[in-house]
Amino acid sequence: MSLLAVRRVSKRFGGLQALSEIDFDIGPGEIVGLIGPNGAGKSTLINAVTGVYPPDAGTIHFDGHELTGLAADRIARLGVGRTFQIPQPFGSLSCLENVVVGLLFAGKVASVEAAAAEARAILEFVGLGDKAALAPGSLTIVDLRKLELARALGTGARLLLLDEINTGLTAAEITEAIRLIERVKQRGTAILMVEHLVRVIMGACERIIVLDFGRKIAEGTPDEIARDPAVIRAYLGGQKGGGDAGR
Amino acid sequence: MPRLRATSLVTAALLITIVAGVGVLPALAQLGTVRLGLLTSMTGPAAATGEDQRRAATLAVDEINATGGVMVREANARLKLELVIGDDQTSREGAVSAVTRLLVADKVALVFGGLGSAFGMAALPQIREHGVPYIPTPSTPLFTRNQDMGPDPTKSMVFHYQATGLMYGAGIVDFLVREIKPLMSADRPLRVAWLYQDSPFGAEYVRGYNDRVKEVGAGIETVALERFKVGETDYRTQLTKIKALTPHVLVPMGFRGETVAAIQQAVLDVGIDPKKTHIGPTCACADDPLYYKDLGRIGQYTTILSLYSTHAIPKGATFAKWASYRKSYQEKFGQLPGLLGVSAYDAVHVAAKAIERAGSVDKRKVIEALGKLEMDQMVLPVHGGKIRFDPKYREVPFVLFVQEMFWDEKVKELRPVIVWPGDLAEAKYKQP
Amino acid sequence: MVLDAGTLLRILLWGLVSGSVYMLLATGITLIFGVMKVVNFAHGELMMTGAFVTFILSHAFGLNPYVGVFVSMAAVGVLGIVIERVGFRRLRGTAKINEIFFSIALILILQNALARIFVPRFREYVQIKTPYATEVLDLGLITLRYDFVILLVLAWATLLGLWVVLYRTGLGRDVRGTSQNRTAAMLMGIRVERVDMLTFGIGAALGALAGSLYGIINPFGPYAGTLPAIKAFAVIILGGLGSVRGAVVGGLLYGIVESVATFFLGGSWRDAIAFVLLIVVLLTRPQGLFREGA
Amino acid sequence: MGALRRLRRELIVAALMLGLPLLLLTLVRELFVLQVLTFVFIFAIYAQSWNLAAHSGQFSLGHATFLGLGSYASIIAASRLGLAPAVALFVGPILPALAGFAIGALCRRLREAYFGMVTFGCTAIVQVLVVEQFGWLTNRWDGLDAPRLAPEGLPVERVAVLNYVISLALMVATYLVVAAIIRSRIGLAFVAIHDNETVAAAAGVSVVRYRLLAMGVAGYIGGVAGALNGHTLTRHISPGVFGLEDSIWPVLYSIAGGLGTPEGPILGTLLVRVFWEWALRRIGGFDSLILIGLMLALVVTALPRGIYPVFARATAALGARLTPNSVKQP
Repeated sequence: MSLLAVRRVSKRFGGLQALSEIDFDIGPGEIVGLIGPNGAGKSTLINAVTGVYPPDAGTIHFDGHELTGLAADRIARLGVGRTFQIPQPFGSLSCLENVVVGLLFAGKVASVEAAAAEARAILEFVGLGDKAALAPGSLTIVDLRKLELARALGTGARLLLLDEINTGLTAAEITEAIRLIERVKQRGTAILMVEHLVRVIMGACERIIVLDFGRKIAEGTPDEIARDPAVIRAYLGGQKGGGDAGR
Repeated sequence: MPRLRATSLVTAALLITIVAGVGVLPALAQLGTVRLGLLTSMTGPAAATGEDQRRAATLAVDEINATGGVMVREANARLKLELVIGDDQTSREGAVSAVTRLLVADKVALVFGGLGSAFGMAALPQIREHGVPYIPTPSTPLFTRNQDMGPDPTKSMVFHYQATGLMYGAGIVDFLVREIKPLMSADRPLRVAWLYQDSPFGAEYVRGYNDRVKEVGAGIETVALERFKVGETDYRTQLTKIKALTPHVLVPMGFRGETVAAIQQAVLDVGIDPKKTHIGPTCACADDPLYYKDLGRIGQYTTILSLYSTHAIPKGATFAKWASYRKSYQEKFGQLPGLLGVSAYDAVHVAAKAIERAGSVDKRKVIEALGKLEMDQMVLPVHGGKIRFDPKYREVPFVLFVQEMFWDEKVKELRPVIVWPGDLAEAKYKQP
Repeated sequence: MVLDAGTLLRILLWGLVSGSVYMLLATGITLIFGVMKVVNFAHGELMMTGAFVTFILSHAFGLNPYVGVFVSMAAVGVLGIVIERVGFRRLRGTAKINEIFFSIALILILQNALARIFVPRFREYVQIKTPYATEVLDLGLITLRYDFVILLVLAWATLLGLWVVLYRTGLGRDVRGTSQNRTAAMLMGIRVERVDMLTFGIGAALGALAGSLYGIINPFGPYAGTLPAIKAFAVIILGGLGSVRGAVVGGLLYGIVESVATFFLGGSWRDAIAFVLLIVVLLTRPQGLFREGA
Repeated sequence: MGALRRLRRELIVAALMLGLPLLLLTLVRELFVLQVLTFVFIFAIYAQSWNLAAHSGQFSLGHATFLGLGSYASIIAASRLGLAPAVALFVGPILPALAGFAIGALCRRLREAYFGMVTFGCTAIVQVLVVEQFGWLTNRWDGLDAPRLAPEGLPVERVAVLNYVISLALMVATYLVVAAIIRSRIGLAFVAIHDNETVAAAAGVSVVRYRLLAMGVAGYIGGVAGALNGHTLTRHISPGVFGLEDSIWPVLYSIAGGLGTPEGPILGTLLVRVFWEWALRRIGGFDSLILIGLMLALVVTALPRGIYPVFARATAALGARLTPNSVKQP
């Protein structure tokens, strides 16, 4: 039984058809990549799944519950965590308190003290152990991304949607990030990872979905995707004859 | 580090305020004086009227002190009067904190004055709690007529020295029935339209009017009761509605500025013709020097129901004090006095007489003396020439008269002629 | 309720006249908000300062109010610039609510300064006398005082002038740029601090014009500015924060609704109806009639 | 017990806040100083209620709705339904609490300037309803007299002391309640909503429910301040309460004191009010109000984060750790 079932989901903004008839599934504990050129509808899809705005058509089911039309906070409490493309921490709360919020509300941890203890553990897990008491304003972009991840983990989510968590990181930072995502996977959390960096996706994901202009143009293992002509054409643009495609 | 310097500057200033806070303590009472507390609006929209009351009260206090002060048997000495001002800032909270200051910090022997009925009423509970004699000059009858403040002696520390809305309302009906109805609608009901301030002041005028119309049972049909919010000065929409009802009489009821605006907008903008619709009688509280200047030529033939007129002095001996007060006020302040200033002036004299009769400054004795007081009328004319507070509601039966406005080309202002009641009238009401 | 054509026309006329004053006030506020995202509740006091300057020029120096109004606009414009320099500039970057706090302090200062100067001599209300106060234009169905005609002409001419400044001059381009995206404007080399200063000056001057025109057709006092300013705020929210078109349409719609509501529901509903309208619009279109910043 | 341990710092401050005025009570017999301080205690509660709503990002410009409705409901309950004032004081504010929920629901999608304007509008509408539609109950413009909280027959000095102590107790109680809320999960939810609603929702915070809760509790506390003011100081209520002036007080006091902290409103009310009274008494008239305006302008430009940080830094030097781990800055 799939953990997340997206059926014929469409979304339109005025004239722009951001998503049309998207179908895919994610099994429990599975890592799936979501790639596509800019404006392909990746973030729109994540926002539709997490309830930031409801899809115009189609249905989304998570672990048997219907998500379509639910408020964002109820979806979060059902176990769907997410990070934001541009990190948005709670400015007037410390890093520890940022994670505590996720634990208390979506994570349904009973007391503030228990949540604080677990939050300290999560911060250690993502490598922010020493920055617990700091205000987010003083963090680097890398740390902010870690804080986003920590907060999402705090919600005790069984499905994590990571929205370009590696963009703008150096090569070394990316390797570290991939190792971190591996450790999250070992905890049994399913992940839908949106990325530009094809190298990252190929390395970490078991299955990849490719979007282009709001349509799903391909789905499959990393190898299948690398050889899929539709994907190549979408990524490298309509080159004459596409002679030197597929580097 | 400019930021730190500014911060320490402000901290220093704020610490001073805490120390200065102790300065909130009352000034030591000058020895051997009788303190009278004038509770009125010195700031806020009604500030000008407050100033008029302050000037008039100062004049009265100086006059009495010039004769050596008030003879107080208990102290077997003549004690000087001391005027203390309580500024209600034309607001409810302001009235409560101002009267608290007067009662608790300045420990005044008696409170008097005021323009806004709402602010006087807000201060009343504090005054009742301290049991200090109170001579309010706003016009709401509620000072002495709501069930708490009824004729029970223990609650009767309030002596209302002002014509109440009930008296004004009745006076308006009597004038309209006797002078206007015969000329404009002898055979059918007189169509009367009101445009009045949406406040305690406006509401009680209409209550007095309605009660009198029921009593008299005369042929008056109230065709409109249009309201405007306090501070609003654009009444064209309400006046347009009234014009469509073709009334015989338009009664614009507000303070001076509001009344002038209502009449100008009625005649100039909405096109209500003074020949077909009589405008007035307007409120006595509008009767001050600027009313005659600002209203201008279009104010011709309009009427005003007055207790005290800036320009017309009713004939007869009873009005001698009126002329002398007016002269000394003008000499001292360079402006002519208004109605509420006069009320405050009289109130000081009433207070002084009561303290003298009581022979003491003790509040219960002064209250008793006020209850039994009988003195010659001061500036405001009283039926029977004697100031007496009626035992039931402790009000004074003031003489109300109506003046009609005529344009005076020489001074380029309106000048009034008293047209009602008969015994005071200088001339008959003249239809335009 | 007899509702003949003449009465209806007059009701709409009064709504148009008071709507034009709201419109000028709202345009000034929305310009300032558009560029600086500043909420200045003391705009009503700037309006009254303008009215009093025009009054003194005509009362003491006999200057025709329709000439004096431009002097008043200049004076209050400078006052606006000083207020922006001394106050709102220093609050940039601190909590949004501090601006409301500062404007409350401004209300206290300006209101009581005006009262201190004018109340002892002129009591609660004054009105600006114009040479045409009693001349009337007869339009058959209704008669209209010259002052109303001049008011409408002046108000709409000023809007036209503002439109020209905004869309046909360098300053206008800078203002619109800063309004839409402050950081981008800075990157383009626009001296945004200068734009703030000038915009606040223009906004204050529009307030002075609104005040002077208001003071010609209605009596006014130092305390008469607060309520119109708050209603003008409701207008710019109705029309969409920062949108000049929203302020114009919002202002007119507002004046007319207020007049009609007063006719049918009575004077006590006059202020409240303004906010009922605001709440109804915001429930249906939370961002106001026009998109922000248009 | 976790909660009490967490509030250790606030309990110390509360003890100080209770002790100092009681000590002052033994030293000062001057009735006027007692009444000024009673006013400060009551309006500190009112400012605290505004501060709580502001804590969740809801900056109301129509808080007088709660003050007024609390006063009206309590007075009507006491005079018409025969409830003892001490009971009506806590029953009456249920009405403004419900109004808080209603206004919160009405404005659930509105933010900053939009929210402020609609709350101000609600005050204007409530005033017309109180005068017109409910005129039969509220006596229209004449207003209502309020039965006294202190038993009849008590001499004036004893009444003043009683009012002083009751108001002080309620102020400290409100302080602890608000501090407990701010320190609890509810407080965290408020701050999360205030900082970023979308992210708060993604973290599982039900934004609408907590915003309504904030407005409801603020409504109740504001109502208690109104009822207390009615039964002790003004002893009267009229529709004038629903004006702009009464909505501005809590904004002034909370910001001057320092937003986001339970101590801010109390500090702000004390300092601004004492300065106001001093200026009115010593200078009076328009000049005093101009001076107050200048002083407030100076405070906000020099101290954009209010007096609290200055107070916290000063008291931190006393050794008691009075500064919470991160001074909240909205």
